[in-house]
Amino acid sequence: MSEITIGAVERAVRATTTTVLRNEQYFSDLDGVAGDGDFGASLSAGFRVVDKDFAELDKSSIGALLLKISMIITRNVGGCSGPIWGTGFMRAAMLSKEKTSVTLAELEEMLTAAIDGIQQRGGAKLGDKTLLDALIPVRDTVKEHAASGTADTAIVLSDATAAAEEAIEHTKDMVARRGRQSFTGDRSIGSLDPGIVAIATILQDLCTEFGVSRAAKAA
Amino acid sequence: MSEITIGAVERAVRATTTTVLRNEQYFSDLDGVAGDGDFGASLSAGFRVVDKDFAELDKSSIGALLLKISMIITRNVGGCSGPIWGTGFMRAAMLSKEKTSVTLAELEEMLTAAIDGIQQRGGAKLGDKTLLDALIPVRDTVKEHAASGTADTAIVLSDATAAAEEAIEHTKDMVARRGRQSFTGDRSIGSLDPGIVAIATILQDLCTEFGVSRAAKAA
Amino acid sequence: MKKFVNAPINFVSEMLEGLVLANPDTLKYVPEFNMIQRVDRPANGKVSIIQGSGSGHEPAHVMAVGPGMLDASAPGQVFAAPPVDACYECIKAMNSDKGVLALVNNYQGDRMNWDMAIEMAQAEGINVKQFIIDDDVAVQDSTHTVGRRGVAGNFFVIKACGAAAERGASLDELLALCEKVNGQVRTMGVALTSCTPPIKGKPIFEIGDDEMEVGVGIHGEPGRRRDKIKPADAIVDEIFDAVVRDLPFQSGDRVALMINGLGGTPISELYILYRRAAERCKEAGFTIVRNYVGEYCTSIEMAGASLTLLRLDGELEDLLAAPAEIPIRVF
Amino acid sequence: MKKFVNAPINFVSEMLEGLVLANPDTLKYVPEFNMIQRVDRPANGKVSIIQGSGSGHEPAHVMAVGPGMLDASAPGQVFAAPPVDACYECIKAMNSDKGVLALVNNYQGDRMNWDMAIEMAQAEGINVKQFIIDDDVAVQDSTHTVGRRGVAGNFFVIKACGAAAERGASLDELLALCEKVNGQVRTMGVALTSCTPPIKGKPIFEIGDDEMEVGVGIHGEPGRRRDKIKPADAIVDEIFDAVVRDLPFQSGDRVALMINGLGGTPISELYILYRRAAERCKEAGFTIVRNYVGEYCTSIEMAGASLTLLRLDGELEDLLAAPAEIPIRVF
Ligand SMILES: Nc1ncnc2c1ncn2[C@@H]1O[C@H](COP(=O)(O)OP(=O)(O)O)[C@@H](O)[C@H]1O
Ligand SMILES: Nc1ncnc2c1ncn2[C@@H]1O[C@H](COP(=O)(O)OP(=O)(O)O)[C@@H](O)[C@H]1O
Ligand SMILES: [Mg+2]
Ligand SMILES: [Mg+2]
Ligand SMILES: [Mg+2]
Ligand SMILES: [Mg+2]
Repeated sequence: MSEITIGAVERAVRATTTTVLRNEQYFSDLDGVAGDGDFGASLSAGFRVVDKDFAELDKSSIGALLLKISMIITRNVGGCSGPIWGTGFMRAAMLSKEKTSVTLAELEEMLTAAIDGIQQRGGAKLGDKTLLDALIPVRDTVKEHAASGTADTAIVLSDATAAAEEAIEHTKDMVARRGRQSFTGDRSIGSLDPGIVAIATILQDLCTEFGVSRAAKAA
Repeated sequence: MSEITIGAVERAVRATTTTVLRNEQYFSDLDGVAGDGDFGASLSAGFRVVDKDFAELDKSSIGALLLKISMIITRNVGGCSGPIWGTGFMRAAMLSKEKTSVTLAELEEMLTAAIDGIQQRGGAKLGDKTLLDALIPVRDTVKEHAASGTADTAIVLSDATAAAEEAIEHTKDMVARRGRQSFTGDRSIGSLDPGIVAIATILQDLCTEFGVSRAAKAA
Repeated sequence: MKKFVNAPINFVSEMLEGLVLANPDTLKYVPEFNMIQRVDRPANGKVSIIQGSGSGHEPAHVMAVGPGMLDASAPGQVFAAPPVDACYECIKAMNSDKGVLALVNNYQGDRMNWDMAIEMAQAEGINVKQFIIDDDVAVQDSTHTVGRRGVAGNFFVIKACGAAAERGASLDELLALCEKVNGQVRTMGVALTSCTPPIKGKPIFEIGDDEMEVGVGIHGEPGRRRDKIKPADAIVDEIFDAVVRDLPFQSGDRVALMINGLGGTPISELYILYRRAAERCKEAGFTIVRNYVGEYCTSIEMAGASLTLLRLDGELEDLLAAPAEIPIRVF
Repeated sequence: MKKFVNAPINFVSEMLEGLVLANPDTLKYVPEFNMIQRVDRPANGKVSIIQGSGSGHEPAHVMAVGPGMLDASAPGQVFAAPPVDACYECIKAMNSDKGVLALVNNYQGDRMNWDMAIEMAQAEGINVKQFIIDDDVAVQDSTHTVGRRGVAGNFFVIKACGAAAERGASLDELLALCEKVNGQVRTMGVALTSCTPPIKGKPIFEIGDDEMEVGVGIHGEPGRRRDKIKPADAIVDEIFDAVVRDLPFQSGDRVALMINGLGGTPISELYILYRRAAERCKEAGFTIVRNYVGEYCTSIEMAGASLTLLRLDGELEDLLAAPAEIPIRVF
């Protein structure tokens, strides 16, 4: 199956919610190293509502669900994360409005739309040490698999997760250029970007949720 | 000689000034244990002026000199120490107005006048853990020697010093009932009263100044 | 020591220099006696109101000199009462045909210096009287001390007397007014941290990271007890109860409620405390006629707060509502 | 954590509840959007002025709602910009026939949330514009950040716009005024201690007992450098020079001078800083037309201060002198 169904999106949203809430303190602590220590609290303020309201959310299409998530985030999340995550979910929703399943190619378009939206919103580029440094390689991985016609989404998820994980280490010694971290300038060198870690952690937990083995990569 | 001359009083005032200024930090630190840590600074604010202006002070009589000291203190010393020390010197001055020397009996009267003045001013009694707990035994010692007709003032000074020293240990485990220390209630138990220590330290240094041996007592 | 300070010994004089530089048209500084006075006082036909206590409680008391408040102030060193001569010169400088009222906070040092100064001034025929403020309910057993401390309630005595004096009250009328305000005002404070007088250079007391001092004095004097830090509401509940029980305040009372910051606590937290205190007033049946949230009487940079309740009547409500000005500009 | 707080997550909402309890006649609190507004706003015939930034800077910005100042404020969590919806609802609630002006401090989070909210409101036909405030000279190399931070100079933009709006200025006139004030105001701060957002529960940064952070941001962002604490006058000299050089201010300038406390520094020390700053102004040939000493824009309980200079002209002097009120009562 190279289609992602609304059912899978629902499971992914729930798993993401669990990941965000469980890591609230950890994400905030990461943000505390070079930023202002509120990333976990901010993101959780949104996903706590997602969690509470999940049963009532419109699940008539992938786009409808993602739009709701976007609205909950814009309503409840402040700081940089509200506009960034809200814009990302919103743009992905626009491309999946009436759909109850999407192809890998369509998923890649949704990710690209999200990335473009985030870039327009916050002006960050690849290498600015933001969550874009995880999202862009993830999108590129999906794109490759869509082009090569990979049939097993498990492989796609596994590779995407690896791409996000690599971003953590890859950006560690970069200077943050956006958000609160950017004011610390050189002092941000050596610290992990909490947004990148969050993307990687979410993907890792999605692997667990969908029973995707990552043994090969870990070796 | 059982007379104390104006020359001796001058030397005593200079020695006291040196003692106070040299122990500024120590006296403040002592006050910091159960009080507000300003005793050394307060007292020094007065004796620094005594030191600077000493050459010009009226030394026509013991009383004239002590009155000047009193005025310098009331002008420059705040907190409890200003009124306490200012009143003490003032009362002693009143009884030695025109005198260029005083007998031991007269010295005892001056001390008694100072003690009475301080008690009227601040309402403290013996046992309230204030400098009166040093001054009163010192006065009593002088009184005994005056009564028994001791000729050598060195012995008087040595015994008076011993009386003040005893007051330090004697009052250590009492509860302070006056000044800032009194608010700490039971927490003042075990701490030394800075006013008592100051009186004892001044007397010790007067012994040195006048070459009074204290070996006998120390043994 | 985490302070903006040059030579610690000059802390007070430099603060006062800054204060007059910021208020050149209205205040005068007399460095010989560390005195700050209104340029247009004394004025005959009005009792002069003065106060001089230790510094370190700003805006009390030296930043309370202004129309409808104090006419002059003679602050001492940080936490030290002003010397006798400073008090005496302040009285003399503010002498008016209607007399001078010295508002003295109940501390041994303040009292002794003002006693002597007032005796000296009276001996010269100056019509000066003093009133002793002692609103701190934390001090329970006062048989062995000079009694209760004067703390943030001090503001209300100044404000009421300042207004009444501007309206021409006599010295005796003002003394009666002091009696009334002081008789109906009660305060208790809590410290979360210690404070460091610049000359001492070290904190007045040690306190654990998770501890608070309930009933602290404004010089860091110990309070009723040391305890673990509790939630804000629980802290308010305790000091509110202590304050209410002491007078006691009663259902139906009209009150002024003050949450006073001790210097290091941000105003955000003071409003969190106010929230609970206002709830408690409502439950207790008190009507809050006026409220005050901010810094009125501090302990240098101590993190902490105090709660003050004043029982009002028509006269006091009127006096508290009268216009007044202090030299701290907001706009 | 040495704070008066109940559940840290409720820090901001409880502060706002306290604020309206203390100002029941003049302020309204809309908990859904954490909004504080004047009860008598919006009013047609007057541009509404609003601001919403992270909390923890009180009295900025939520305690600047009042006549001649802000009409409403939508504060976020401590140090976090308010969510898009809060900004949007605040715009909508304050919509008036003359339009709405959002004063936005230059931080990535504030800008993104306000950008989105303004797009949404404009799409609905609301006449809203924004102005970005960035007065912090500490940020020198801004090519890699979103630029300079908006700090205490913010007060002057609010005050000038607030006064002009009361006098009937149009939205475009106000934007020009913002441009002028922001173009002529410069600030730099120094921290002696860190600060602790209640939810984080730990200090934003570590700093040695004898260290200061020169050029600190109001969220504890690092400044130009870490140094040993210097005497107060030397600290003033450094930040004064940095501020003056940046515009640059010139001999003959008429200025407003602000010494702003960052939350944990007592007002006594602010006057010590003011003293030196006033001396430096005199030496530099600046005339201090208005001065401000106190807390205007804080970093929770950080010990520290900032110095702001604003170059004045007749128009600004007039606007700064206009009456204004904020919900923090002194009397
Ligand atoms: N301009 C931006 N574009 C994309 N992501 C950003 C941008 N600014 C910040 N981020 C991401 O947001 C994270 C911080 O989020 P958060 O702590 O909520 O924001 P704030 O900086 O306002 O406190 C960073 O780790 C980074 O990954
Ligand atoms: N009422 C009093 N009578 C006599 N001595 C007193 C009295 N109160 C305080 N003292 C003495 O003064 C000392 C403290 O002086 P100081 O620190 O200058 O005063 P303060 O308590 O105002 O800070 C005490 O150690 C005590 O010996
Ligand atoms: Mg953050
Ligand atoms: Mg003392
Ligand atoms: Mg003292
Ligand atoms: Mg933030």
